[in-house]
Amino acid sequence: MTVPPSARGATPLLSVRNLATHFPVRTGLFGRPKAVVRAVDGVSLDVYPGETLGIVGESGCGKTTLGRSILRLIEPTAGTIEFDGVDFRALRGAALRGMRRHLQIIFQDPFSSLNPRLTVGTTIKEGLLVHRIAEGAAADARVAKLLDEVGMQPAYASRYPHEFSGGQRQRIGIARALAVEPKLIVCDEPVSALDVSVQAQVINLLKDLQKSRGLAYLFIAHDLSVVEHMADRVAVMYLGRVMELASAGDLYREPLMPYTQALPSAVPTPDPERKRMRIVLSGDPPSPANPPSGCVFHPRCHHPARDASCSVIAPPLEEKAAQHWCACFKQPPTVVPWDAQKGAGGTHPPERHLPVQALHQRG
Amino acid sequence: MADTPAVANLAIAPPATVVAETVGTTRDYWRAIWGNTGGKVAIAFLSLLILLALLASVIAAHSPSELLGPELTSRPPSWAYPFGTDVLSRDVLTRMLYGTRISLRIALLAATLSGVVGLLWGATAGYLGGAIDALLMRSVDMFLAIPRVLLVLTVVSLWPDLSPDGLVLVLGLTGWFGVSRLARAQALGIRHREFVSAAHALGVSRYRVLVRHVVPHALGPVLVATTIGVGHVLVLEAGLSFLGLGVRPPTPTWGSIIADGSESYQVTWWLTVFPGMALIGTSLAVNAIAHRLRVVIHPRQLPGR
Amino acid sequence: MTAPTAPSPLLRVEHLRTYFHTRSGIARAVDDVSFDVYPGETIGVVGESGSGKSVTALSLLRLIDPPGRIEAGSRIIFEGRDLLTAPEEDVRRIRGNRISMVFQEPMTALNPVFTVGDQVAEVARVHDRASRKAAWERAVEMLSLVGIPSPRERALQYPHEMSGGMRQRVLIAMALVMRPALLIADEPTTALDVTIQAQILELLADLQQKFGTAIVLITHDLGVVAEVASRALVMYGGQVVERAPVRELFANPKHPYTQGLLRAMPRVGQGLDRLVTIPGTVPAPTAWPTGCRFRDRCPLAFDRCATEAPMLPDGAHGARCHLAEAGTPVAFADRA
Amino acid sequence: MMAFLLRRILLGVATVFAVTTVTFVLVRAAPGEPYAFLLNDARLTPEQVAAFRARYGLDQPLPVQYARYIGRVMRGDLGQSFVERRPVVTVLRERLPRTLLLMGTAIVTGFALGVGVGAWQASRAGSRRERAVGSLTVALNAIPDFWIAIALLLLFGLKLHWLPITGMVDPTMHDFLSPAGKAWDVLRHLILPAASLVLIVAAVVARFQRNAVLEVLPEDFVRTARAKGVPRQGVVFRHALRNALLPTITLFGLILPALVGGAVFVERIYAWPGIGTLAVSSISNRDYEVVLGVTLIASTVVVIAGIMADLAYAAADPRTRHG
Repeated sequence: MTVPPSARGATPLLSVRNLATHFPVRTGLFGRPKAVVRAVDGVSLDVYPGETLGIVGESGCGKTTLGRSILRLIEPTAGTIEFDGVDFRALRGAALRGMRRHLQIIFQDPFSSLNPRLTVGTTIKEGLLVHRIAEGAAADARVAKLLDEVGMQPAYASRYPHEFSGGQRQRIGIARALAVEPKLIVCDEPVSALDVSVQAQVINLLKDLQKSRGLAYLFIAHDLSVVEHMADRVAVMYLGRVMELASAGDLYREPLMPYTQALPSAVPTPDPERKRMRIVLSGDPPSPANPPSGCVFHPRCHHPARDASCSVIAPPLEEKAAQHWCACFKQPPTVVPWDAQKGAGGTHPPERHLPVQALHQRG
Repeated sequence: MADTPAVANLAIAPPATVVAETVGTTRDYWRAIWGNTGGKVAIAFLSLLILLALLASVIAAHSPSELLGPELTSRPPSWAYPFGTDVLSRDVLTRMLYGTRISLRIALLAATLSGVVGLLWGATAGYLGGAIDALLMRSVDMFLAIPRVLLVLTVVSLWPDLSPDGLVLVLGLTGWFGVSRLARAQALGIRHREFVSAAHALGVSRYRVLVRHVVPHALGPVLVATTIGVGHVLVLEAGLSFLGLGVRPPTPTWGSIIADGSESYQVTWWLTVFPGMALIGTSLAVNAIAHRLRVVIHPRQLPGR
Repeated sequence: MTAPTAPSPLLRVEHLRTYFHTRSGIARAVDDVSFDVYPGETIGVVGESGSGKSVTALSLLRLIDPPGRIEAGSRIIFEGRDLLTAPEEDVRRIRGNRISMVFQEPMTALNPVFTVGDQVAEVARVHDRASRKAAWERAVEMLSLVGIPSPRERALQYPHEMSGGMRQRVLIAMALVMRPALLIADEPTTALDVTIQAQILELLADLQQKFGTAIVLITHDLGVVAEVASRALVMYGGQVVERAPVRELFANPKHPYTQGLLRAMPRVGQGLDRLVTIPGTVPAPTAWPTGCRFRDRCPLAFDRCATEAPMLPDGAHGARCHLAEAGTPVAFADRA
Repeated sequence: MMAFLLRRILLGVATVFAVTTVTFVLVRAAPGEPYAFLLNDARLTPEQVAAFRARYGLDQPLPVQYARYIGRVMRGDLGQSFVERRPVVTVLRERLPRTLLLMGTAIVTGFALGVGVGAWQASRAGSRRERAVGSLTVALNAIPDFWIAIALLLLFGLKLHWLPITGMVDPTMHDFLSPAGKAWDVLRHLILPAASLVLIVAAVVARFQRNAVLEVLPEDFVRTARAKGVPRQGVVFRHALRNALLPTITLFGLILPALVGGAVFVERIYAWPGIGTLAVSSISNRDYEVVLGVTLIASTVVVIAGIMADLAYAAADPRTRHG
């Protein structure tokens, strides 16, 4: 898959810079925050019109918080969000509510994402009424059309969510988001709660809608194969930071960040014939309340040049190849000079490390 | 008490399609009550009671404060006076009929008042959160620390000439603290549910989210608590009257009839037993209905019942 | 992983039926499931939600609660005796001792108010009547065996102080205290991240080598089966629809459902624009279709599928499909 | 933990302070002047009335009165009882231990009984005997506390003559008894009033505990315990009950205010010379200072019990123990 031309040089639809969302952990006297969980810690990314930017990472890496912070469902602590040329973080009250119709969200849990007390029709109609897009019979007609568009019978509008399966509920959630005709949809793990056979239906639906409506997606998932299938470009998150960002093809062909290299090798594939060379990461991801110093990944890293400097210098996200960004100064080229690394206790100079090429060979 | 909403655990149960999930519409609640023998009996009992109360002036053979004469003091139940007469020679059945009127009225109105105040207070606190939540709920904590009986007794002692409607106000305004905690817990519980986030993402205003999503969710548990509250107020009012501090005599209530016999339990047992039975029966019926209503909210809590 | 060479199976399940008698009808969650497990092998049971795979697992240890019931005519023969006719007390002695289980949710499967050491030690206390001290020593030893660093200190911790991966290791330690002949693992890695899943799968394989335990691995993930199992059962609608050696299953799936599942999974490097989908959803277990339960969703279904229920033939590789004997045509074509 | 405790105590102090304010507001908001019934006495000269008002600060503006009142309460001066002509604090000090004896007995016995019955019910849920016990607890919940007290009094006191029904001691014999005899005398008087309260507490606790255990039984960790071969008794009483006891601890804090209410009626019916009887008699006598003192002391007891319950919970639940 190649990066669509629009993604190069075009103006981004969404532009996020140095976004941070910190949660206080209240334990102190009088409820004063004692510690801070840095759920999202300085994330910058762009989403271009009509493209899909995938966000992958393990649980606790901050990908869900990132999605909600961008929509300001959780108020970010710092950073800027520019949407369609508007400073989204500066909006208040009615202006903010008016802008919201352009950025929608689809959730992971098909059970908690629909109000069990409202009929499907009422749920889908809410956005239409709030933004005065349609009222009365026109609104009902819109609902019928939306249901049809997501592959459900228009007659289902009068039913309640509990009468539907997980996959169908997910379609209803998509229809609710589409109702206000957004330009961007944050898809927060939209298929991870679904069975494989249903998952494929929803993925295809999302792709079809993107084509017919020119939607941009911020597609958050933990499943690498789903993200690779959906996304044009992929950002890999670890402990609240973006560690690598590249086109899906580049990322899977030539992952540069040691963490990204380990991820696909850990995914079991339905192919017993494949010879595997697996990088099993030891230990658990650290807590975002107490992240390691320097490179947050260094305690689990398998890069041969890993040394003491990794626990001192925080690696910048730098462009290693065209449109391929990675946060690892042991992977050349790097802007962190060797002298600086040595000064921080470095003993191994950067060297190119690509252990995964072997992984993709069939035996 | 401490009603934490249970999340249906379907780990061993068959798939969700089999376990009927109730929406919590009026029909669901009605079906829960009426679709069960206990519920039917309770509804029938309460309906009969309300009917008798409404028709008290038609059915009763005497007037509630009519003295039947010295020879008819403290008579045990007989055909002429099925519930006997009291120490002042008044017909107990008549007094009970009129007492039903006043006891039920106070209980229903006061419990409803508590339900409404508690729902609004708690749902607002839970949904808005932050400093407002802290302020609203700390004040509730404070009131909860004063035993309700003492609070009511204090107020009643300070306003000695309280009308029945005044009593409704006192009982209602001292009964909503628990309800507000319940409503707040519900509001907190759904504040972070994804459909509320979806509504925010759609640009729905906070007020509209509160009214359309939060309050309806708190309604079920509040309804149950209010129903239980009817029983509590009924018993509390009877207790006040028993102490001679409730509705002023000679207006009869179930509690005051018991109080009339409190100097001679052993002899005038009917003055204790009949109003007591009426109290217990009503209280049981109300609790049975509350119990059935709970089934709608926590379908899992009552296996096999 | 050893091939099933031993002549007599460790576990033989025959015509297992587990029904849930609910108000809205009888849910036939498991309906006529038969399979064998040989000593030391790993058998994978794959299926989507509602396929009956987890109920099968619980039935093996008779852990089905009302309204669920294992129906008459079912047989579960373990080491020569039928667990379904044995007294409850005897089955209890087998649980956690000869057959043990590891569950899906490491977050909730441990009791929050006891230390993990206490919970592992309980197994030895229950089955070996070990002294408090001896049981504790064994617990520490087991925790170290499953790769928990500084086990003596970790044994004193409560579950909430551990990560998901560590808790799953504790559950595995608990399951292996008595060196069971059979381990039933119900989605042991579903709740874990991929990097942790890889650790746990590797651990299970290591321990199997060490103890020679047979494993029934229940999962929804065909990838996991491909990596660890030697034989596989595919379940759909409460029935086994295909049984095959793993290599056979992936190289030459016979049942249209298996074919559909394999093609519906997105794979890294596949480069398809659209995924192949299986239309529709799993029907409710109270209302399976007549005949073949997959026929509503099957592109190859024909008249006979509605009237006559297909049977699962004997033999190493078989599918419950009328077309299977002749070799099923490809049911779900790639539409790349 | 220390921070939590400190915060909880501060909150408790604030609560008691607020209760003091509420009682002050209630008294001033009531119709007529405070102590009007005393001052309206025709025998009093205007000078005497003025002297009285000056003595009690009633001639001062409200904020001053409030400040003085708070200051007084903080020094532990709750005023004078007009009826007993003694400081309210002295009266309360004399009566509080008696009420605490009654309520303490009721709480300890009631919780022990309730937890036991509830756990047993959960382990036998649905059986005929369990349902019978369940109906009994439901019925007990519906019976007014004062009516239970009357019923026990009628049955065991007046009908069967097994136990004494008034007071805390035998008025004629008590002073001549040996220490053991004295204790026995108090115990005999304690049984019926305490039993009335025990029944109420036990019924509430049993219903709560039953549901709490039943709620825990479908949890995954209970299934784990079964799967590792723990016998049924061990599953219910070790694994499930241990978890289900945690919410019961919070019930302790919640049930206490209701129990104080029950104690008012029970003490009154059995003429138990505690705080409850005092409350009722001082209300009838319009002895406001005593009424306010009782409310204040009862609230303080409730607040302290709430703090104790929270601490017990924090200590019992490993998830809150560290932090």
